[in-house]
Amino acid sequence: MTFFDILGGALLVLGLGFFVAGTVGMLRFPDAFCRLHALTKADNLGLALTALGTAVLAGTWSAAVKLALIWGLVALASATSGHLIAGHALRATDRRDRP
Amino acid sequence: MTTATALLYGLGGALLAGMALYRLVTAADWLRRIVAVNVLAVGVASILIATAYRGPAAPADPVPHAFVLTGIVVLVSTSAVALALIRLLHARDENHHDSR
Amino acid sequence: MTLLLLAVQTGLLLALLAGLVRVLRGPSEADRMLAAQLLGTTAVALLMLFSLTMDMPRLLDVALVVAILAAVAVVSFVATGGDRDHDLL
Amino acid sequence: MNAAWLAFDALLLAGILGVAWAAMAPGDAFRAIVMFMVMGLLVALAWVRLRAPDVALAEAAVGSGVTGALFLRTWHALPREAGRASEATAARPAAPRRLRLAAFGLAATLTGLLVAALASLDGTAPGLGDAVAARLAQSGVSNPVTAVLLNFRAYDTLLEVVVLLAAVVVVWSLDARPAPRPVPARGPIFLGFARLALPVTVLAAGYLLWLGAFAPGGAFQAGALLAAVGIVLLLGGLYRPGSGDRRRARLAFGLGLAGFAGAGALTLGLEGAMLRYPPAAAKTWILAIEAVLTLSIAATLAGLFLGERSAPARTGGERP
Amino acid sequence: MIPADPALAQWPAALVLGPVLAAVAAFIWPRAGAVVGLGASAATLAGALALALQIHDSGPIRTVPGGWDAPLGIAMYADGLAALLLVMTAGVGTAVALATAGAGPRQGTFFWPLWLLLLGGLNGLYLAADAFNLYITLEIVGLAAVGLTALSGTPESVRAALTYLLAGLMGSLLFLLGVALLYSAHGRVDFAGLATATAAGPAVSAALVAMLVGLALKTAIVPLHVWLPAAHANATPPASALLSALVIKGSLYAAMRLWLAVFDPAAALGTLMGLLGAGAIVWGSVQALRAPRLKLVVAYSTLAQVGLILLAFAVAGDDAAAVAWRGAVYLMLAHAVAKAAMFLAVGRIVAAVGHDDLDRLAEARVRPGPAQFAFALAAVSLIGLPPSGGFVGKWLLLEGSIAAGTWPWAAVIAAATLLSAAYMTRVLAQFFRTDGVPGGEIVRPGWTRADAVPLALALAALGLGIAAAGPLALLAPVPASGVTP
Repeated sequence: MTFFDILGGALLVLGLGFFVAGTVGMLRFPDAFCRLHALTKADNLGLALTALGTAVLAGTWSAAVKLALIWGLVALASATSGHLIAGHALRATDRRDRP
Repeated sequence: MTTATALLYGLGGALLAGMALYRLVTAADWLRRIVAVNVLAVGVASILIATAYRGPAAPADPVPHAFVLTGIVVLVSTSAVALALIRLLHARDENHHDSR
Repeated sequence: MTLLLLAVQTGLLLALLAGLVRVLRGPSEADRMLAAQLLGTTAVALLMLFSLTMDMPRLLDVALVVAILAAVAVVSFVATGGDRDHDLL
Repeated sequence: MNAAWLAFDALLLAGILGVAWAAMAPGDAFRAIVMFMVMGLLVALAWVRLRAPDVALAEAAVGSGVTGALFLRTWHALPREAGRASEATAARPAAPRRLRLAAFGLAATLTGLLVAALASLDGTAPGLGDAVAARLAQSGVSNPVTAVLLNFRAYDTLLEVVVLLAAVVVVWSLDARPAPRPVPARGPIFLGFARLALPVTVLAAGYLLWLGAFAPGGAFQAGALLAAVGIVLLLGGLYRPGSGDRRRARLAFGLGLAGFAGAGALTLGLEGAMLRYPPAAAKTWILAIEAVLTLSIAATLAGLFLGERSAPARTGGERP
Repeated sequence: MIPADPALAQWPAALVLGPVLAAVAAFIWPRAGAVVGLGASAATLAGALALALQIHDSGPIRTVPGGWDAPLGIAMYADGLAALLLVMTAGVGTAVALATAGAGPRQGTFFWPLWLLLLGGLNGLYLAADAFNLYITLEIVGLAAVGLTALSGTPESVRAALTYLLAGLMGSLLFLLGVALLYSAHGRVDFAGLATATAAGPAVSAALVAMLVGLALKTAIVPLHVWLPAAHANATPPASALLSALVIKGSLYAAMRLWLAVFDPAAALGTLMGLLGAGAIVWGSVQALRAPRLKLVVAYSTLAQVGLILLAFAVAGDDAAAVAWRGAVYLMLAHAVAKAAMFLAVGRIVAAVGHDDLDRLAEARVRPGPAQFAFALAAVSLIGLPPSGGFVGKWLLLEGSIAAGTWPWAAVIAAATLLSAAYMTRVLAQFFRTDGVPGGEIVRPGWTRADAVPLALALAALGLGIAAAGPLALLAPVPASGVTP
């Protein structure tokens, strides 16, 4: 067990924790807005930690670059869709309130 | 099926195929039937890919992989046609109602 | 070490499967789509771990494609209104 | 360790079975579609587990991505009440008990047959893996799946492209009139996303195409990614097909098959066998065919998505 | 096994590539569709005839496109059986294409690429010597056929096309399942290798069942026929002609090929196929006797005719089976030509009368004599009266079943003849009845060019009986030898 093994393992476990927290939030929170809140944080951080842990354990630059790219894409999509889904849910609520 | 992993996924494929056949016969709407056909295809693919598996260390047999790749493209083509027909069918029905 | 990775991997899969409950329950379309997005991200994380546990670094390419497609799918859905108020084309 | 993997695989498989069942279950159609897309995701993971990353890529891109988009497009076109089976989409009312029993019998027979067949296999059939490996050096590429698809069994792939063209011909034959409906402009968030993500996707498609020669990837996966770009462009109103574009679209659909079949005819004349490449230039032939195929597949998948026009636009002028 | 003459080896591949390239051209340049379509159909016919002559003189041709031999590569195999069906497809198709050339612009735009794709797909299917290759050709044929079904654009045809697509898709997936099982059992899918592979177990049996059921769905073998009547009765006349004359034969041929060349089915399974055939004869005929519309009668008669062909599967014993198989193939040929003639004639009748309601035909003021005549001639072949092609086919089938000592099948063949005579007479009687015409005189339109094609096809169906020696010579070695690619 090298230092990098321990670091990588710890990062991955931490990442898993965020994913679990995100899932629990998505299941328990009462409405779409709260869930959105839980989700955007959890999956961004969770994936970031997982990517970091994987990069540490893989130990190659090409893997690290790819992992960074993947995380960037997911973060961008998550931010965008977060905004858009919120708007969508808002419109849906509006419609329901109208007679 | 030489490995437990292959057998597991192969049997999963058999179950998927059976489930899909059941839903295909009993489904009440067209959309669900197209989904069922796609599930049936996944069942068949599962058997092929499981056949190709040679254990965690050896590379798998590429020929069944090529079969499944071809099958996926064929299936998306056919599904697209089916869905276009469903849309057209609905559009015709709607016009029919409008003109009444 | 490998056992730890396997445990994390199994934990991720369990989280993914648990998230399915939200897709199942909804109730709104936004809820389902949101849940699907989380599932997509979890699958990307799983693929990253696979690249280690199966010792196939090329799996990161698969993860990249899944990430792109998940992004495109969710954004396309919400960009079109996600409901039938707007016609698609 | 093995037991841990087996447990993981069993869990994944259970997930696939459950999601598949939910995707086919009666009820909300949107839920079924999302479930179907999630199933594609899980199935891609399963293919990775079985060391089939090429197939996993195709499943994620085509099986889940493009097919899911097609389903969503159809869901959009159906009426609001079609969450459940509407009159228009219903093939028939809910299945009576006798039919369900018969269906169960059929399904059980099929599964039983398959289980018996799979259990009887003892692994004596070696498959063609060794044959592929032995000739891989002569194929021009080093990814065995690409070698099978574009060299050893290229005739199958040629016919597969024929299927793709047949599909787009049929979809376009269903209604040939152009849609006059304007596409609403999208907001700045969407445009910002598009500006960043689309170029990355195009690059990724090129990367996959190049990768296919020696690692998982290839024309179909790259084509599907490019098709995703096209679909976002269409959805966002960033690209609005005009009436003159129909001709160009047909050209793009036909190009891949024309190129592939043309290569077949050329090799038939030059080498005396359809798609037998000159040994020294096999790689060049394969890459050239794949490049044309990628563009054409992308156009065709987007064309399948666009398809015939939505009903109100088509019939608006005809109502009494 | 690669023939010494390279020019010879190019024929099979060219017969697939040619129509496919023409389809692309017809799709990209719709205005040139008719020219390209007719030209390619005629060229394919010429190529198929040349191939048939080659095979007649020098035996079957086996080629390996790509230059990689099976099992890694894909082999194409052309024997007399394949050549006969290639000629049949190109011939009937060219005739139907001629009849379509004058149709409206909308149909023209998409008819030509669809027909050419169908032609290329069927050619590939007949030449396939590899189970997976066969699967893809089945898909091409299926999609093109669905497109042709929906071409008329009526709501009924769209619904029929959707049902047809789903049935076909399920059929081809079952077929693919069989291919997967074959690969997992034998590690190869080329026919030659599968035929010699010894290990037969549950996997191979399951593969046989899955493939046969899948193909039965696509061939509309009773009780898996529910999609057929609506599809064939609601398409445009040329599309109906192609669907019933050719498309059905594709999957039937595939089943025949697998049965003869790949599997070694138990005799009991053959008997089961024969029973299914007998059931199809009865069901199809009874429905044809009760159908309210002319097109439905013709569509249901397809079910009965396919049932008749199925009887060949039940005839055991090498020599007897060889005779019965030749009869079955000849019946396929005769049915293709006669049924195409019949659907085109019905199209002419509907165009003249305005409907195809059988009960109101006797009241029709307009009597399209030439089309009715063509219909009657085609009916002669379908019933199997001498000297038609249908008669030759039935005779051979009868001879085979008597040689095998299976008298019940001979009785079924006789019953099939009586039943087909009954439902055809029901139609023909309406043509001649004039007592229902309410007052006024009867209009008898004269000959037009459009009547030429159905009439020529109907005459060809008769001619097949007179000139049977040539085609039968091609079939001489079926199946005793040379059938294994």
